[in-house]
Amino acid sequence: MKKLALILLVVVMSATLILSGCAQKPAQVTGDLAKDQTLKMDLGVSEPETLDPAMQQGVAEFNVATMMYEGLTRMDDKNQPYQGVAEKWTVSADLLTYTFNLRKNAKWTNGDPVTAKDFEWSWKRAIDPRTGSPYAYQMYYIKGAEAANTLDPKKDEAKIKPALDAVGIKVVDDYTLQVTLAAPASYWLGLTSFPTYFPVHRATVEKLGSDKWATEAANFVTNGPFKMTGWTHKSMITMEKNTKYWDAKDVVLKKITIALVDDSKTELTMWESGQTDFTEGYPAAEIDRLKKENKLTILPYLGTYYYSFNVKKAPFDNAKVRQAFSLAINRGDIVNKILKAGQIPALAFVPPGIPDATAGSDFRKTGGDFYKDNDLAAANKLLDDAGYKDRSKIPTIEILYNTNPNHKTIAEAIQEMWSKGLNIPKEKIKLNSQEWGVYLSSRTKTHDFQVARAGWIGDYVDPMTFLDMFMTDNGNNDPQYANKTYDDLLNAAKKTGDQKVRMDNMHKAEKILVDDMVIAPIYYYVHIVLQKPYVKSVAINTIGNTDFVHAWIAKH
Amino acid sequence: MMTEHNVTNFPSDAFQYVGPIPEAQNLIVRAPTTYWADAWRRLKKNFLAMASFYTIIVLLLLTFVGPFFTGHTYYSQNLDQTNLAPGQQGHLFGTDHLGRDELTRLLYGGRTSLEVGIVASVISIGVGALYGGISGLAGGRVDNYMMRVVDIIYGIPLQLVVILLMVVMGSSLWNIFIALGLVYWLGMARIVRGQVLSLKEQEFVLAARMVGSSQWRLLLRHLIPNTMGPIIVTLTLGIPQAIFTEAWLSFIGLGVQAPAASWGVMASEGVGGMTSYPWQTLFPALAISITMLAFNFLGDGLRDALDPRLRR
Amino acid sequence: METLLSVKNLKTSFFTYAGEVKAVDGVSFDVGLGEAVAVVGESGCGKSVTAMSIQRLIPEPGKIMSGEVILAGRDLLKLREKEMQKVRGKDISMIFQDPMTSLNPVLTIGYQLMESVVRHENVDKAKARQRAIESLEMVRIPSPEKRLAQYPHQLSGGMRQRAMIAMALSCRPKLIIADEPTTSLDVTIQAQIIELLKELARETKTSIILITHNLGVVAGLADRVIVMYAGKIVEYGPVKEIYADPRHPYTWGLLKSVPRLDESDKQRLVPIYGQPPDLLKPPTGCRFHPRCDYAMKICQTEEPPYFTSDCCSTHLASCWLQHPAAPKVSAIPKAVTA
Amino acid sequence: MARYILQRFFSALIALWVLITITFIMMHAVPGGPFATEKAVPEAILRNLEQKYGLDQPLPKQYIRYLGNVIRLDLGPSYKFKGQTVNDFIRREFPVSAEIGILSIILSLLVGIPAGVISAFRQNKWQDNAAMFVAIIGVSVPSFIVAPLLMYVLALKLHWLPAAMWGMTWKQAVMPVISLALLPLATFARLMRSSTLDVISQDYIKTARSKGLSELQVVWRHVMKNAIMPVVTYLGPLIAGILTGTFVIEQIFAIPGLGREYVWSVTNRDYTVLLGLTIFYGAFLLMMNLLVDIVYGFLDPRIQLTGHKE
Amino acid sequence: MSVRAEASINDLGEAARPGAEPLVKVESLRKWFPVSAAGLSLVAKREWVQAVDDVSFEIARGETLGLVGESGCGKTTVGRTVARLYEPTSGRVFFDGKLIPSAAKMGETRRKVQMIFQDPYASLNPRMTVGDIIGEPIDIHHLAKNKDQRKDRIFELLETVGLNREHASRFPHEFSGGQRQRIGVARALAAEPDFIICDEPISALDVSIQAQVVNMLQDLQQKLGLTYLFIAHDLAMVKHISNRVAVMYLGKIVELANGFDLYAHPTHPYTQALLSAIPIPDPSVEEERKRIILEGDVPSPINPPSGCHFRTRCRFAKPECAEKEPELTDRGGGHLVSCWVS
Repeated sequence: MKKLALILLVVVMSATLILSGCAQKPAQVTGDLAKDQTLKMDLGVSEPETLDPAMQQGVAEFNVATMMYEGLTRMDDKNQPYQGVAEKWTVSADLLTYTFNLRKNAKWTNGDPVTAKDFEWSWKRAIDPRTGSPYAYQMYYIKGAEAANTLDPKKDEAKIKPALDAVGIKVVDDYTLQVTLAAPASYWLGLTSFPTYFPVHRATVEKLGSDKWATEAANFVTNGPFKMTGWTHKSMITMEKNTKYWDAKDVVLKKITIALVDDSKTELTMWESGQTDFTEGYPAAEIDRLKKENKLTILPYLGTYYYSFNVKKAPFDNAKVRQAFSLAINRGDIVNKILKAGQIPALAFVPPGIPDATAGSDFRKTGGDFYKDNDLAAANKLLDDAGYKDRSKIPTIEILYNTNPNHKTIAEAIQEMWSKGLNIPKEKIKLNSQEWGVYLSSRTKTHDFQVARAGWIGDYVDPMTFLDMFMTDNGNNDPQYANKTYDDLLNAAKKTGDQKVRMDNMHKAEKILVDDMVIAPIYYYVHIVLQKPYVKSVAINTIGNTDFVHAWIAKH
Repeated sequence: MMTEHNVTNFPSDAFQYVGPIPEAQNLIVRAPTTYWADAWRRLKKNFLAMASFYTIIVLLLLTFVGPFFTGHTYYSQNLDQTNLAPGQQGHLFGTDHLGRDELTRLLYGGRTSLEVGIVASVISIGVGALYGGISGLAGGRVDNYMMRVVDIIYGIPLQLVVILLMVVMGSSLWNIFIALGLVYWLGMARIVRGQVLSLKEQEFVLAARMVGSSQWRLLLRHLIPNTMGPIIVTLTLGIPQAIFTEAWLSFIGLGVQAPAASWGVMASEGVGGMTSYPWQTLFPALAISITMLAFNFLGDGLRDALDPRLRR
Repeated sequence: METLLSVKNLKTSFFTYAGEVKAVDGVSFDVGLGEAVAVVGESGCGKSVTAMSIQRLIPEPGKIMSGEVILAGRDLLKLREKEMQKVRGKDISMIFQDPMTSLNPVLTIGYQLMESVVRHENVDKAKARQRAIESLEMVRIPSPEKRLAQYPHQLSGGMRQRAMIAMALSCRPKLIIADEPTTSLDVTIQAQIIELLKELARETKTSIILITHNLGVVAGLADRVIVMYAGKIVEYGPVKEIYADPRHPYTWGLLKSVPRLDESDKQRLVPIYGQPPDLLKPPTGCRFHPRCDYAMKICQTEEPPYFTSDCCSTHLASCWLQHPAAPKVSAIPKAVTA
Repeated sequence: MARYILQRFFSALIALWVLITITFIMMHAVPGGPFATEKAVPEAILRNLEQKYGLDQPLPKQYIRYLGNVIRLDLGPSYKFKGQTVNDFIRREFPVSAEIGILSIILSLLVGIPAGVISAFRQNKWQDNAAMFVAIIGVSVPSFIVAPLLMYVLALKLHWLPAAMWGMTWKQAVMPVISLALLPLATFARLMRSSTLDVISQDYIKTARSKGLSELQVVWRHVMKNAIMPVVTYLGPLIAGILTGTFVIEQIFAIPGLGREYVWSVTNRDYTVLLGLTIFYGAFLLMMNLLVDIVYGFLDPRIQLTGHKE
Repeated sequence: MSVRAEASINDLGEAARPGAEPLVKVESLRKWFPVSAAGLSLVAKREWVQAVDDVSFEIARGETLGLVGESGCGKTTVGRTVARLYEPTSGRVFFDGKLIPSAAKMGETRRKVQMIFQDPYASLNPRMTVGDIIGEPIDIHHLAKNKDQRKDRIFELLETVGLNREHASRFPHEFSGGQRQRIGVARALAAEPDFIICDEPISALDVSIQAQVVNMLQDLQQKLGLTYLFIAHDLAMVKHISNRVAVMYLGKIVELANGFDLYAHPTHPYTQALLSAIPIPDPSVEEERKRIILEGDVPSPINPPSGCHFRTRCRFAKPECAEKEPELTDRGGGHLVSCWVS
């Protein structure tokens, strides 16, 4: 998933935190330090697509940017934002206006101070449609941003400047920034810790050109805890501690070397042979052994792996058939006997780890499970009821998945489960693996599939990020599901700020979704990293973003 | 120098005239051998080639008949018996990550791999030999343009062609055949053309033209049969190449559709867990290597055997 | 005449899949100092194998089975390979049939000429070059310096064969074996080469073994003629004797089956019927008997010895017709009657 | 000679043009575009991106504009790696692929040619069988098995060599070069064997032997230069193929070369990169073939580059 | 005119008489082959091998015309162009009074003109049985009504050329050179031709076999009334088998005459040199003969010498020989010569 994952955003819900502007204490050094404070890691891609924060959209790029830059806030491993460049902030009573006070000791690597103007310019650059930021829609929370970004850069060129001027970003003075949102979005603050909201050095960008400035190590002027000292393209990036960083005293690592390797076997071999200390790459087949050898670090991950049924294609236009097929999946076996890395069988759609309305509660726990795993009796009955008592009458079913050994394994297992469990002739269930690009086109554009594998990692910590996908007009509604009650429930939830009403509506919506079995949830993801025991205090949140700012190497 | 013979004791009719013996003149002492019998005889002397020949026969037998005798099917899973080591629980070669019998899958996968090799080669004969033959026979401008086409296709990297084709057409065994066939005929076309160019000036071709043979008759009856040697050698060497390419395609994920297996699929699946379950890589890798060795040795042997220069 | 080379009872066989082919089966002859001996016969009669056996260059699967090849007192067949290499090119050199294929196409004429001089005479490059130029002059190649830098394909057929001869002469060998030296050449070029060989033989006093199937070429060049058939010598004698008074029906056939340019009327050719035998299983008795117009009963079983004639002891023929008891056959070729 | 090269150059240009056109069409026929993502992106943003790279224009227009750029030797920007151009990639990655390639070609020539010659001179003897056995193993074991195997043994188990990466120490070159050399090595050995067999049956070898040359002299002076021809012919496409990178090896050893780039560009629909590399490869191949023909002319004086018969 | 020459005209028989329609008539035949670089020739300049350049002759029904010359003189090209294996560059060929427009439009003539080839090893398809080789023209021209008739015809032809019917099922490589040449003859005869072009049919054979084939060809001519164009480089053999002999040099006929006449009175300096170069198997004759040794080699047919092609090697060459090409003119009694000096 890592390579495919694109958008990972966290929005923090707790209003109290926002208002107080308080933060978690960064992790402290709790043991003897190793002499050599160099962290050797690999990135899992052959090359970051870009290190211009405004242009980024992948996790690997985010992780590198998080070393080099710092936004108004940083995010800890519990998904809570804490002070970055902003020393403190206040929110207006209508929850629309945020005022940030920037710290005066924040510097760029060339010594220039980091000011509110830097943020204003950088954010508007991301919003400007001519920049072509693929992630600009994360700016849409700010008043006027969506209107400016959706202008046609060719036809409406003249309208762009006025539209940008109208965006709700205001520089009060060099160290005070005021932001006005389009609607109350209590979780917006967390976004300021992410790359799209990072400041970039205006003089550098303008000197070297908006497209070209972020391609060589020597060109970067950044404000984060580390600065890039070398970038051998497609091979290696080296970072060194930025001594001009305002909190340099709390940065323990002297150096980070990032190998640009994207082959999971190679990543594992490099890690096991000591060429790296930290990796997220490993072939699935080695999981069993790595777990036995205690080499895995398994972390929670906000995501669900599921199969989409195309409700417009037979036989899945029949809800009973969808239910039957979903119930016939033995999720326990997939998780325990195939994946074996602590994933959780999904008996609902929204994964655990999202707080419900009441403090300390969990949306999943409150909602509970909706069906029994591997319920073959019910499944067969449903299929009989659906008119397929004679199983040979079932149209041929094709499972679409993208070329990848893990997806293939699961598809093969499910094929066997359906065939055996539902007593369907083997040749009636086919597998169709497509190359990534073709698969995306089949699944999301042409909808040319019957069952397709899919996975969703939350954009932010709220059930909505999972549930609004299947609203009638949503661009992610691959099954082409259309249910007015479902839409109404979610629209109501979106409009209100009352958490209790929101959560209630979303629980109802989830039940509709699962009852209709538009999708067959399979398991909830976990995040697995391989880190040597002496690598400490790496902050990894539940959406997979990793921050090395306070990491340190213990004596070993 | 010779001494004079003693000539006293001859029978009286010793010097009786008998004249020449016509039968002795047309006596053919050596057993009549056809081109193929002769080649076969020379092939038989090549130990490696013969060993390879029998290996291929055994492989064919095993892959096409073997799966019926292992007591398992290539697809039946047992999730409680995954990744068993060879010999455990009655699985001679162990099981894979879904608890399927490795031996059965290996034999079944061999069928795929061999089919790929053979079908790709047959396509390459059908298209390549004919194309090359026509090009060579036509000669001149037609030949020039036809070969330019081959050059251009040759210039497109094999990887690109195959990947793009597979991406467009999706993965299936049938599409592998087409993809390989589209690419593999090139070499064959060049070889056949070269042969035809040199053959068509040979007198037996002129003779066929003298007696009024049509162009098709020339091509199919005179030219192509006489390039059979190089064609067969190219073919034998093309089979391992095709198996290789199929394995490579499987390795990058564009092979046969699951749960069908091929050696390439199995090797690429196994190679991920090489440290944990080395046998899952070892067996398919061995199978690929043995097959390729066998075809290569046989091809080399055939080249030697069919080489008219080496006829004695 | 002093004997330079003496071949005694030479037997060379090829071991094919079908069995042993006795390509040369007990051949004996001498070559005198400065003498030109022609070996005549059809293809497959063993004449080239005899030549290659003298040089000990029989390719696989051939093998010299027995005999002696005595060159100036040394039996070449008993030498070690290293010593034999010193004989080749130095004492005996060869001229092959097709100068196109027997010159290395990718090396210059100069390189190929100097090679054997450097190998055998321990001279420096300048000296070897000088020798190469001399050799080219001997074979009347114009502007030899220029030729040294040229490649074989840049020369014409006749020039190539001259270069080949120059190469053979470059170490001033005692014996030159010319294996069909003119067969692949046009008649006008053939004439040039034959004249050249004649002159060289006179000037350098080199002994020559000339292998050919063309009785015409032999007539002008050789001192003595050996006629071979099916791996054996069937007739052997001074050139004039052979043409004036051939004794073996095979020789008769060779002479009668070819039209003569100077024939005055259209006589029908007299062919030799049938094919030469497969040496895998040669006929018993006289090997020629199945094709012989004069075959007698004895010919089928008994191998004929070499008979000398009354006039001259140097003319031998292996034919029962020469036996006193045999009927007198008057199949005198027209060459004599005309 | 100049005329010949000019002529070859012209026909190469035509070939390249056809190559560009075919690749262009095939590429755009493939579903999925460079900006496709699993999560839906707002329409406006997609449009902004497409406008930025000119992908909103009709295909024929894009095609003409692309051809224009190619003529100016500008292979265009990468759609995926922002701010980097295909020219940058070639400039950076070709030397890397070329270095491994040249090293492995040298290795394979040094081993393959003597093996082939020895094989031929000992035809059907044990030396022949042994050399050919080794050679054929080279073509029989796929590199995607050899490479991980080498890595497993030499890096993970024995710790002799670093597992992957490139350019920091010579040790990193060992495994990729060996894995890459196996196939050409085997091919050279087999080509050399058959061409040597061919040459030693030629008349001029008889001539050389009759001059009294030792077997070694015969091989060195008379056999080699003639027998090397098929190797030279094969060398053209081989050099082009190997020097422009091989995907599997570069992928496994994380080598920043063109081969890895190439396959990456296909899966990511990075059109310009894919096209640019195809053109580069095609042009390189044509150039190598021309070079081979010229070298041929030097090796074999019979070949006239002007195409005339004498 | 010598007595011998008179006698030989009688040899020609009825059809050869002046005024009778010749079976084959060749007028100003030219065959040039392009020499050009491979590839799409945008810049290449074309050059031509002038293999046959302005050749004319006639062959009467039942006659044998011999064509001699050294390798590369174009004699084989003449044969193949007359047979329409090559399309002529220019010039006309008449067969039995009819103009042959092109190879595609030969019709019956394709069958009536046959060829015997030089190399007995290369001229038979090694993958076909002897029966199929001989049967091919029968199949193509539908000369047999059914399988039995076809088989009988094949047996008959085999016996005609002195082979056994058992040989029909064998493959060419089982035969010796002479036997193969017989198979080649049988194949030509299977088409029931009138005219056979013998392209060096004996030069690859051993001397003892040559006579067998030559005698057979002569017998067949007698029996079937065939007409031959006999191409060879062996002047003695050509003279032996032919009624008239044409001598070619560098794409042109330099002399054409009755065989005995040509030997007795060679007129062209090239013919004289050619005759003197041929060895005679008689040491006493050889000792006395004086050879005319031609210096140098045949020039390239790409750029043949101007004027008379032979002048560069001619003993008698005069300046005017370089200026204008000599024409083939009748020097009396049908003895045609193309030379300025003689």
